[in-house]
Amino acid sequence: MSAVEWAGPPQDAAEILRRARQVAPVLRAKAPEIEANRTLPADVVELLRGTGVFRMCFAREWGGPELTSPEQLAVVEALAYGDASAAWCGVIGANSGLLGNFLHRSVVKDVYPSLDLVTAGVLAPAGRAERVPGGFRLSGRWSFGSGIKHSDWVTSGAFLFENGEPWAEPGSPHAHDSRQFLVPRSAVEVVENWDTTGLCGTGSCDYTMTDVFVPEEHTFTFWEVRGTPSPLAQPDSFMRALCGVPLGVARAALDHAREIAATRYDRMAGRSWAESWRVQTELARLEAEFNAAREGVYGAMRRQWEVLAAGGTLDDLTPTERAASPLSWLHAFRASRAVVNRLYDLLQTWSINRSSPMDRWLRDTAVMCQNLTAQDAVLESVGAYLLGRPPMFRISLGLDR
Amino acid sequence: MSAVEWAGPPQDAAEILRRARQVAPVLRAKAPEIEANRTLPADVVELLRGTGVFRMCFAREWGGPELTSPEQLAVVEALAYGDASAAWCGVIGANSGLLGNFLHRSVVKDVYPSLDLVTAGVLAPAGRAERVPGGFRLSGRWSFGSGIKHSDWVTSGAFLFENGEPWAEPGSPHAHDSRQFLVPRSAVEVVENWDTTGLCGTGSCDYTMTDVFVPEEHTFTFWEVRGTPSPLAQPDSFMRALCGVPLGVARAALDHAREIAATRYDRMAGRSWAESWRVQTELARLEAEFNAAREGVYGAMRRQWEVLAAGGTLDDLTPTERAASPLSWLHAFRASRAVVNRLYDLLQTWSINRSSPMDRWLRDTAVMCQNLTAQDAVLESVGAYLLGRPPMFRISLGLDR
Amino acid sequence: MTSEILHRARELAPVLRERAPEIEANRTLPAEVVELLRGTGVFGMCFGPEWGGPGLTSMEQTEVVEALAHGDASAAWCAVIGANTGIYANFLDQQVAKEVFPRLDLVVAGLLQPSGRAERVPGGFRLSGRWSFGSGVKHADWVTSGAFLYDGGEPWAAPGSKHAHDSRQFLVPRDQVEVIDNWDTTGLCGSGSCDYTMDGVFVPEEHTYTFATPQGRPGPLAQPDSFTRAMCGVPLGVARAALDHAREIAATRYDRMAGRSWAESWRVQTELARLEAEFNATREGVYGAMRRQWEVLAAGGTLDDLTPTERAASPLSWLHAFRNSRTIVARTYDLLQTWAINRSSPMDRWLRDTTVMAQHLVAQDRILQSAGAYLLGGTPEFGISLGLV
Amino acid sequence: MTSEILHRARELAPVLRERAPEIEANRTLPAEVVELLRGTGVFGMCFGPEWGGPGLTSMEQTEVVEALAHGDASAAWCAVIGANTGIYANFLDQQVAKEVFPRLDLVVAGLLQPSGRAERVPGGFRLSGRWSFGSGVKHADWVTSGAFLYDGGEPWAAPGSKHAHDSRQFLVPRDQVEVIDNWDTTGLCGSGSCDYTMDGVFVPEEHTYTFATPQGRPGPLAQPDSFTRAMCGVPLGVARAALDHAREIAATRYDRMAGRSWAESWRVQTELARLEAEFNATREGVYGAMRRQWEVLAAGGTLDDLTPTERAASPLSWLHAFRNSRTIVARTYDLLQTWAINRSSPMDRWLRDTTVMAQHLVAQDRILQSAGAYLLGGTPEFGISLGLV
Repeated sequence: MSAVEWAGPPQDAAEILRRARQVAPVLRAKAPEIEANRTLPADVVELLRGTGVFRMCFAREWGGPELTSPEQLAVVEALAYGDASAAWCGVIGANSGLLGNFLHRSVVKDVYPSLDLVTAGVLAPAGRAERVPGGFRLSGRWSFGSGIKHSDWVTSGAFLFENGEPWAEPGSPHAHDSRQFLVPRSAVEVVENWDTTGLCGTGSCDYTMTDVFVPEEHTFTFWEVRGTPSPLAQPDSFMRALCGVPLGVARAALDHAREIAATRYDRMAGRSWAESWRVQTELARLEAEFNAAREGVYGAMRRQWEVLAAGGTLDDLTPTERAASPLSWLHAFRASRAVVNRLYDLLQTWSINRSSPMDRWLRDTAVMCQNLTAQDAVLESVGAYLLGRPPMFRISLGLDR
Repeated sequence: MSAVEWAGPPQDAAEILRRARQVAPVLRAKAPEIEANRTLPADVVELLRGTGVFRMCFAREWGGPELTSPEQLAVVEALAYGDASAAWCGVIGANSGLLGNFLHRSVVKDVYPSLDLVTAGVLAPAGRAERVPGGFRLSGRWSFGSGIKHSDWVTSGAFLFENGEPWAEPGSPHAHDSRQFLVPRSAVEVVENWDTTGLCGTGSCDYTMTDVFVPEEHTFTFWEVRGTPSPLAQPDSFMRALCGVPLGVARAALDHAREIAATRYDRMAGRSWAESWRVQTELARLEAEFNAAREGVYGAMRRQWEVLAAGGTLDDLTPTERAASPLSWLHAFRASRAVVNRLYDLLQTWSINRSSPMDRWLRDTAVMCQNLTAQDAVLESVGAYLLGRPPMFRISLGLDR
Repeated sequence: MTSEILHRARELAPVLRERAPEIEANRTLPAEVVELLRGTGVFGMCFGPEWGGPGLTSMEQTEVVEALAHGDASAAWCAVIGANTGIYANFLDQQVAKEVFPRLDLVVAGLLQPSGRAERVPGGFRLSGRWSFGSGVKHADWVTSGAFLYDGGEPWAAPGSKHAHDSRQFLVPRDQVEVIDNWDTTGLCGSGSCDYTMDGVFVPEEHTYTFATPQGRPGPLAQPDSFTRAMCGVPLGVARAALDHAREIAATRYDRMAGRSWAESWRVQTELARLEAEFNATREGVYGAMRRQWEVLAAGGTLDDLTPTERAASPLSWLHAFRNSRTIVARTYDLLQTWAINRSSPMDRWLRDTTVMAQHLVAQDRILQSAGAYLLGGTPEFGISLGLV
Repeated sequence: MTSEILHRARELAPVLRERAPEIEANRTLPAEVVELLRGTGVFGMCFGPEWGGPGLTSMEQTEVVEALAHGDASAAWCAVIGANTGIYANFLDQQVAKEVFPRLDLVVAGLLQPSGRAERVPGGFRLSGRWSFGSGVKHADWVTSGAFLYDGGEPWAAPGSKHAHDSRQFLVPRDQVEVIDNWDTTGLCGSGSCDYTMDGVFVPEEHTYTFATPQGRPGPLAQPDSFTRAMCGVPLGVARAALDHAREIAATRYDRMAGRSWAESWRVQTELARLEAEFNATREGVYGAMRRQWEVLAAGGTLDDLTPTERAASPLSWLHAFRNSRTIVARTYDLLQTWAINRSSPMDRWLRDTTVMAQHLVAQDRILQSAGAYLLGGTPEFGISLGLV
């Protein structure tokens, strides 16, 4: 079943998408095992690696296929159609290629000798980095490090200190600067505390570091592009494809429900489900809501890409257009979850057994909606931005630090 | 049609309720005229007066029927079943008897020589009262004075000033005290600015006063009970029955929809509406939501009344019980409006013509939901209270100033 | 007596909460938990004074169930099902009832909807079939099962019956059924709602009954809907527990990104208040309809003495309780964000419990259809939900 | 040419907004407003280059309609209906079409659903009946009406027809119909969607047509669903207008009770953002489905070349646009609280406009039923909504 064999790494978006679609049924079959393992089993990681998802963001200058954001999103949807946890780790692992745009050009080849390496980690600054000759000493505890167990590198946000004092670059808008720190996986200690019943397989454990030396050139920020400017060398680029996970799950659930519904007969009512107003209208309503949520993401993304690819910046978008992207991600998470919940109810007792994928999708989407990109903080921040007030959560709008 | 004749004023709750139910169809028939007039026509005011609604809150010591809050609510529901604007003015006008509990005992008989007089006005402090010998000089502009045109007395909140400076009683928790000021209707100038398409007939115009002298004994606050202590001599008592208006409208809409639905035939689908899953399930769902909203109000109210009637105070309720009342009012407004909206859709093009009451109910409930009791500020305040923080909008919780 | 069962249920709730992981893992109530429930008297709460029972009203029963569900949903679910014993007793021949229920704390489980086949034989029936969702069947003393009647292999109906094919309930000792171990959900796990089968089990005539014919003292608990009334105490109890939990957690959290405590956050304040409003309305909707119904029935009336609106109100309020409680739990889960996702948070369990519970027949759209059709003069699919038998 | 119509529509919008009270009060578009619309070229926008027309794509048409609706819903509604002239032209005999539409800015109104009765007579038909909701009929040049065919008083169907009783469209000059002045709503007032009647009007054979048989150049605008595509531009334009209005108002208000500006209020920030999210999704859902459909049709394909999911996506996206736009308007109204209730606020009108609009057939549950049945292999009540003729 897991014997999916490909001839070498994929060369382009079409091939990666094709492979993602091909592994989806394999992932679906392995879902119970993925859940039980509470982190991706090694063979599943290799399956993902084979699709090229981990390399999909690498720029052409590094020999990568440099998928556009819409292309990346389609790949993530395809994987999530198989298994949400696997897709989640897929899109997180794919950050390697995006980080390549922010790292010193001199170290990219050393850090990523292969384009298929996985970077995990928590970007929000949670640790403490003390400046020492040639770099920093990093300590701290970070929460929700999805995919960390199978990662090759770990990037972590941390605040900078010099001689024990908070430090900021002269001219920085912040009282206290932070940066990303890239360390080999072996440098971190994983805390075994990922114990959810949804998105179980992501292994989103906490991790700690104590006094790990990180050379200056392994540090970076999302505000300084060091690679070739491109639509992917933007502070928000790593958030764009994440919502492919809920979208892929919702599509899978819609297809599953349509298939089940077409075969059921309601003995009490004396008619097939296919002729039932309840089933017909609810299924159609959910198609409408799903389509809208999905097109909302692609529409905002296309418009953004169009401007960026023409050499523009996010500032060239109207405020409404700029707000549209983070709003569309949040909406995709929430609408997908609502679609799954309502399909679960549509199928009634045909959903409740563990043998039905509805049971897993329900738990997966409930947990994934607690991710920051789907929280009310995004609404608050985008609303503040639209009303001319300083948003709290700036990176989702790609606002300069 | 308007010839509803009764022998003298009603003596008890049952009789007032009976009369309210009896005038409801008359009010329904007069609804277009009430709307067009943008304030209650004089004969409608007399019709209401005849039911006893204006006297229903007067304590027995003043010869009033002293309806309990649940009884008052039932009367308001019954009136609103006929017309929302009329019911709105009914419950507002009924405040006379509640104010009787806070006025100096010495003036009650003078102010209300008849128990059927109407008090209107805006309680939230908006004006300015300068202390002068024997009383105050009052000036200001107040918004949304429902029923003011047909009122006998007007009560208005205003901040106190002494020699032009903000004034507070020694020991007051406020930096700046406010009070209610009762003036004869003739002392105020009504601004002709109520121009809505919903709740049109309430005539909720702004009004102004300039330097009106108000004697000290015509001023009062909701924190000082001067009548006999009772469940109605409480700061929140004037808010309790207002939600009878949306509840009465929603019940009317449910009954109307059931009646219409029972007679329609869907030619395109080839079945009667009574046999249509769409109509059956939606009607049932809305009954469930209506029942819950309505029982939520009565349940909280009964519990509150039980405690107060036993001589307790609002402080004897658990926080959850105390929060339940204002929450139930808000919920009644919002749920009733949602019920009306969804029934409008249920009846489709049978709703849209002005000849259908659905058209009016839609507009009435949309406007009434903008009343303070139905605003998010209530949720915020009650939530803060439940979480141990100071609520902004204290009176809805009957919290001591 | 009344308050004693409620008191004990409230005392037991925290114990049940503590044992919830164990109850889940066991996929049916552990024997010890069954005994704890038995100790509260819940299994006997529907037996009237003529049986020496406490004769709780439906409202009082629902309160007991809420209290237990505040602890654990699966335990409360099995409690309300086990408590139906005293209701079934009203439909059995009274002498037989005394024999089969020598004590008031025995548990009857089983699926009432007719799914099996009962062939008439001398003195009774031979019963065969497979029944689904037999909550609590593993720890039951008796099993009651709906089945269609056959005579000489042909569908049978009593002369004058309004059905083309009659069905009845069949009461058999627990050891006569074969339980299939197929309850494998992630919600309401501990209810052990397995399928069970029988093959040619002899059931004497006097161990059969129907809900159309009460044989005990007439009264509010001898009605065709009596046994469904208190079930909605389970979702209500869980929702109340979730709201209490959220209020407690919220009071202690600080939002570092926003720089304010949760207690000062508009998001938390308004959502918590909104959910209280919805919970209160939902719950009062149940008790309001139930009180009105009880008033009429206790005065000697029947369900036909209710107005159509009042009669529809009860099943609608139960459905509403299941659905809204579930929504409240889901929104509370979101309110607590990542504080809800770990298995150590009860929110995780409550989300799964209320989701599975909401698939029960009493919460399905067909209840809406039936009530709506009844109100409109159309054809209810499932008349029994309105006590139309 | 394309951008010229859109440009003019955008320029006209503020003028329409100003005239909205007058349009409402008139209960049909004032003649002057009709001429303003005519001046934008909107009535000719569906005529292809073969007619000397601009041949806007469905996406471009929808954008024009959105722009007009940003000004006034009733005007936009009449515009999109009047613009269908160029689509009807694709189903008429091409020579006849040139005669009846000598200019590209004539307006056709009427009700397409067969409601009347057409008796076959030599050379054509005698048409009688009453049609409902004839939006724009008062200012129309031609009226098209669906009617069932009769021959010698008997229902008639063409040999081999899949219907037991055939129907057709009948095009008659405006002066042959009698308009009944019964459009008396409080929303979409200016659309003048009155009933109209005809009694024995002779319609020559060549002025009859059906949407099953295009007679003009095949293409994306000669499809049975072509004329319904751009309608949802009306609710979308109104919702966008409401959101813009709310953002503008919110930026200036101060909440004295809370002591903070609306721009700093969590309530306003989150609700405005949530509504933007829902609006964007709804709108992109429409354009996404439409683009995919256009791509296939423009390449010479038919609706049958779409996957079932893709085919269902279009009518579902229209329904969704009507419903969500209305919800967005209602929630924006609540967001602005008492700032919305006065007649001087456009929110009052938009609330009424979108409520009435949402009762149109394209937004009714039967669209859901039909799409769902189609996807499940069941029986659609209203197949034409999926272009199933």
